[in-house]
Parts: sequence; C-alpha cells; structure tokens
Amino acid sequence: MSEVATVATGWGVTFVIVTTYALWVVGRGKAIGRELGIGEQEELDLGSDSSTSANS
Amino acid sequence: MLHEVLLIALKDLRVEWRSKVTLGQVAPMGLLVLVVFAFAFDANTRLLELGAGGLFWVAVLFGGTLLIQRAFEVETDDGNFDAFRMSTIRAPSLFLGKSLGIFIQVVLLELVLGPGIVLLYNVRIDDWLLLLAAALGGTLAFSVCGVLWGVMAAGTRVRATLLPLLLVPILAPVLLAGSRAFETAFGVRAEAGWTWASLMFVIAAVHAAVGMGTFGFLLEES
Amino acid sequence: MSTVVDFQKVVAVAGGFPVLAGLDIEITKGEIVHLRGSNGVGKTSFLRACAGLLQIQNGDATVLGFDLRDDRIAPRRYIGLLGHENHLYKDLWVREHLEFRAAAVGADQHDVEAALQRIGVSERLWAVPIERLSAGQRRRVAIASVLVGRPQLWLLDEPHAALDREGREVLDEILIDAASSGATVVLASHERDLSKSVTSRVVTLRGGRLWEDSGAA
Amino acid sequence: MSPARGNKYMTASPATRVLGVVAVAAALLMALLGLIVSPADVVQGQAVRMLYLHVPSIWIAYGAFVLTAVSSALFLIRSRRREDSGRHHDRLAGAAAEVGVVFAGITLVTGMLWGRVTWGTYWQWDARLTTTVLLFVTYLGYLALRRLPADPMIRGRRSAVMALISIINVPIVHFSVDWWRTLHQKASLSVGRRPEITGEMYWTLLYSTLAVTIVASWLIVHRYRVIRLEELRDEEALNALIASRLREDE
Repeated sequence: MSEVATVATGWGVTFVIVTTYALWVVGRGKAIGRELGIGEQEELDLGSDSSTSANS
Repeated sequence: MLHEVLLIALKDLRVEWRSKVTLGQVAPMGLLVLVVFAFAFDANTRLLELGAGGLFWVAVLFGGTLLIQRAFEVETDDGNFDAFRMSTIRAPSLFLGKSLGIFIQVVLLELVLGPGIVLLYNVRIDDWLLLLAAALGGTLAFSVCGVLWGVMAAGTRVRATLLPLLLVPILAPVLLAGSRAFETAFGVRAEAGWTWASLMFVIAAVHAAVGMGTFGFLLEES
Repeated sequence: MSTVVDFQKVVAVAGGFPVLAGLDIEITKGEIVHLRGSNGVGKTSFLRACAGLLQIQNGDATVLGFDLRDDRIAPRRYIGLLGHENHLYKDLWVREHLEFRAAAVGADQHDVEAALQRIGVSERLWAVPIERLSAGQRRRVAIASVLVGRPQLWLLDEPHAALDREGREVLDEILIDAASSGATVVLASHERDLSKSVTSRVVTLRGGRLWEDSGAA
Repeated sequence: MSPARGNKYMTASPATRVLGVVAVAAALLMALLGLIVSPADVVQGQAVRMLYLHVPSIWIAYGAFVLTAVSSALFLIRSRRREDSGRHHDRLAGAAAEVGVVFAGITLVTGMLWGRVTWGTYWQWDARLTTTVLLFVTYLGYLALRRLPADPMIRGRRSAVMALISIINVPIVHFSVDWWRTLHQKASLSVGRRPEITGEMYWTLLYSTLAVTIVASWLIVHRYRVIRLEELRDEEALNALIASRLREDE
C-alpha cells in the first residue's frame, strides 16, 4: 500500500468509527428520550444533544 | 484470621479430595494440551524445546481456569455463598482461603505438567532453584488473580464464558514472566530469569492486596 | 418484650422487580411467625431482607437492633437462614459438612453430633457424601447446619418441604424449644394449615405487602 | 412531570451544544492541518500524517481509562452511603471506559496501518502496541461485565473493582512487555526511523491532541447522558411496577 493510501485509509477508518459511534450514542439517547416522552426531536448532527432542552 | 483461611482452604481441598476433579479430569486434560501443542508445531523437537516454558504456562492457564470455575461452582451450586455471607468469616479470609485452595490444586496440576514437558519436549533443567521460584511466584499470582476474577464472574449467569475474557489479559504479564523465567531455567535463554521470577511475586502481592481490600464489595451480591 | 424485626414501609427490589412494596411488620422476641401467601408475594424476599442479603431501597428496617440501611452485615452472625436451597457441599460427607459450617459460624464442634441426632439423621449416614442422600435427608442436614449455630433469629424458607411427617414433628419441637429459650422464628410456607400447634402468629403477605396479621398470640 | 425530567444533566444544555459545534469544527480543522497544511516528513514522507491520529487517540484512551479508575474509586468510597450513593461516578466510569475502548481501537488500527508503511508489517511486537491490545481486551471485558443485568449498585461495585484492578495492571503490563522487547530484540526497527517532530509538525500534533480531546469529551458527556436516560427508564418502569403492586391490594 502506498503512503498516501495508508494515510487515507487510516483517517477514513477513524472518521467512520467516531461518526458511527457518535450517531449511535445520539440515536440511542433520542430513542430512550422518546420512550420516556421527553422533549421534541431534533436534527441528527454531531452538535445536537441526545434528547431535548425543552424543559431545562 | 489464619484459622479462617485454613478452614476455607481445607474445605476446598476436601471437596477436591472427594471429587478428584483436579487429578482425575483437569490434569489429564493438561497433558492432552501438551500433546496437541506438539501437533501444532509439527513435532519439531527444537521448537518444542525452545517453547517448552511458554507452553507449560499456557497449559497451566487452561487447566487453572477450569479449576477456578470449579472452585466457584462448588459455592454457587447450592447457594453456598449465602451461607458464607451469613457466617462469621470475614471477606479477606475467604479471599485468602480460596486462593490457598486454588494454589495447592494448581501446584498438583503443575506436578503433572512439569514431568510432562520434561518427557515430551525433551527439556533439560539447568537451574532447579530458579525453576521452583518461578513456579511458586507464577502459581501465587495465578491463584490470587483467579479468585479475584472468579468471584466477580461467579455472580453472573455467563460465568463460564466471562471468566476467561477477564482473566487472560490480567494474567498476560504472568504468562510472559513465567515463560521467560522457565526458559532461563531450562538453559535455552541466557537472560535475567530471576528478575522475571521476582516480577511474578510483585504481581501476586499487588493483586493479593487489592483482593483483600475489595473482596467484601464483590461478595455482597444483592 | 423486645422487638426483633421492625420493618416500616420497606421497599426492596430484586431483578428490577419490587419484591417488597411498602411492607410493615413488627416481630417481637420469642414469637414463632408463620409467613403465608401464594407464590411471588415476597416471603422469600422478606426473609432475605431480614438476613441482610437483600438491600432495602426505601423505608426503615431494624433487625436485632441493627439498622439494616447502615449495616446489614453485623446482624448476620446472630441469624440462622435456611433458604430454598440447602447450602450444602454435595461432595462432602454429612459430618464434614456440618463441622465446616459449625466452624464457619464459630460454633462448638461438640454440637455437631448433637444437632444431627436431634434432627434425626441416623449415624450410619454421617460418613456418606451428601450427594447420595435423599431430598428429605438433605433438608435435615441443612436444618442441622442452622441448629448448630444457635441463632437468635431463625429465618426458614419452606423448611417443611421434602420432610416426612416425623421430620416435621422433630422440626416443630426444635422450633418450640428455640422460641422458649429466647430465640425468634420466622418460617415461610404457602401451606395453609401448617404447624398450627407451633406457630404463635400467622402473617399473610400479598403483593409485597402485609395483607393479614393474626397478631401476637 | 417528575422533577428529574427537568434535570439539566439529561438534556442538552447550551454549553454542550456549543461543545458539539466546536468539536466538529476542531475535527475539520485538524483534518485540514494534518492532511494538507503540515509538511511531509523527511524520513517517513506522507506516512507521518498517521501520527496526528495515532498519538492523540492513545492519549485519549489512556486518559479515559484513568478517568474510569478515578470515578470508580470515588464510587466505591461513596457507594455505602445512604443518601447520594455516588451513582454519577459510576455513570462517568462507564461512559469514559466505552469512549476509551473506541479510541484504543482507533490507536490499534492506525498503529497497524502506520506499521505497514514504516516497518513493512502490520504488527510488530512493539511494547506500546502490545500493551494497547491487552488494554483494549481488558476494557472489552469491563464493558461486558457492565452489560450484565444486575442490581445497579452491585453492578457498579463489581465493575468499579474491575476498573481499579485494570488500571493497576497497566504499568505492570507495560513494564513487562517493554522489558521483554528491549531484552530480546535490541534496537527495534522503528527507533531509527522515528520522525523528528519539530516546527509545524509539532504544533499540528499539539493541536490534534486538543481537537481529539474535545471530540472525546463531547462523546463522554453524551454517553453519560444516555446512561442516565437508561437508568431513568428503568426507574420509571420500577415505579410503575411498585404503583401497580400497591393497587393490587386496594
């Protein structure tokens, strides 16, 4: 594997792992929040929280 | 304290004496593992001789894990842990007593495996003192770690699969040190066998201290 | 008359389920309480909570003068618990097992034989592995293990299960003796007419709470 | 609405929202600096860019495991108290351990890829990689232990003890593996080929560490909240059960 390809793979894999994990955490938080009936749903992005700020 | 420790250890040894699990089942299995290693290395006598120290400790790890499972199965089988909780025996004594019981059973296992590697792998022993010291240190470390993780897994339904996962990474330094020390004792490696042997005593001491301090937490299941 | 067990609005959880849901009960010294109720009403949980084996989540619980929420280990040495399980080492001989149990609770080794004789485990079985005993005989060995500790508080979960008529009678005698010498007995059983001659009080649980109490005799 | 629902610890506060935005921006800038702006190394060429992932992630992994151990110790100290038994320490320990495992995994992947171009093999029995892989498995075991159904306090104590033993074991493992490798394979390949980290590379590495730390903090904060939500769900289910048990009688 060339150096550039290695670097691309490394950064790519890292990005995928972190993003997947972050989305999983956020999604799980949203799912439970919905189950508990707290708050409204929001856009899924890295900056949003797992549940809501509606009543805080 | 000593009285309680001996009480527990003697009880475990008596259970073993009556059921003969160590000598009748685990030790023969250990010997089988030694034979299977020879298959894996294509009976290359040179390789086996070089690796004998490490293979010995891997076989001890396999067999010893089974012994730990067994030692805690005896306790969980008929709700005996409840009887311990209700007794006047203190948690550190229970920890040391169980460790002593396991220690003696692992020594028995090693007494079978030791001649096994000497005969099957064509090993010469150059340094008996180092060999015995390393065996003692490694077995002590194995026993205290084993009991610590054994009780942690014992309270769960998945103990049979959980125990090895928890135990092996923690015992990795012991395996490493035991293998290197044995290789020096066998004269296939010229380096610092004694330092490796002392490392195992340090590991044993550290885990014994942690175990005595935390066993009470682990024993309270509900 | 001193209070041995005092539970006020006790809530206890096991396996994510509220096994005790606001239980109030007071038991005084020398009583023999028959704990009644169908399966899953909290009989076993009440016994385990008394023994300090089950954590109290809410409410106040005192056993033998110890506040269980502060220390649930200290009272254990005065308590004898016979659970659903027998707490036996099946590989050991009857006598070895009992000697171990006696030593583990700091009891006198001389009491071992007396206890076995009292509960009616015949001498020819003393050197037999527990594994080979019948269910009823095992139950007797288990009761002997409790007896040998001379507890101040007896907590017995279905002690009559697997016992024959003679065994039940012997057990009843033992409990009466214990109570008259100042011990307190709580025995759980879903059988309705059990040992009417023995028990001084019948307490019925339901839904993790006190349902009916015949009151102290 | 129970008062717990208004608890700020389980909902997004403006602060964490800002943290999230900062984390994304920091990560983008990190990619820009690490992949484009910073120069290639004289010895290692482009491969040196793995440095900016590998080193910060191992730092986060170790940092997270230390955080787990500290929280676990605090939890054990407080767990016997009647009021406020320190459950938040337990939650933090769990959240940190999971994030630590993620970053330990990233360390291993980037380390192996990096090894492939510099050493020519994916795996050298390099002391740090070997220690990391053992640590990775240890904490996988820790997470397995945490996942088992049990009373929260018992599970908390059990995993707290495991976290303490695991952290105590880190120096032992590191020492023994390091010693094993230095004793038996003098002058490992990598030593001579380590890049000289100076100038722009130095600052990029420092910045990457900061950026990864921000991302990891965001992850830990949110994982903590999800654990809190899970507990809240369990508590609510339990309260409903207690209520229904109380109704049984009336």
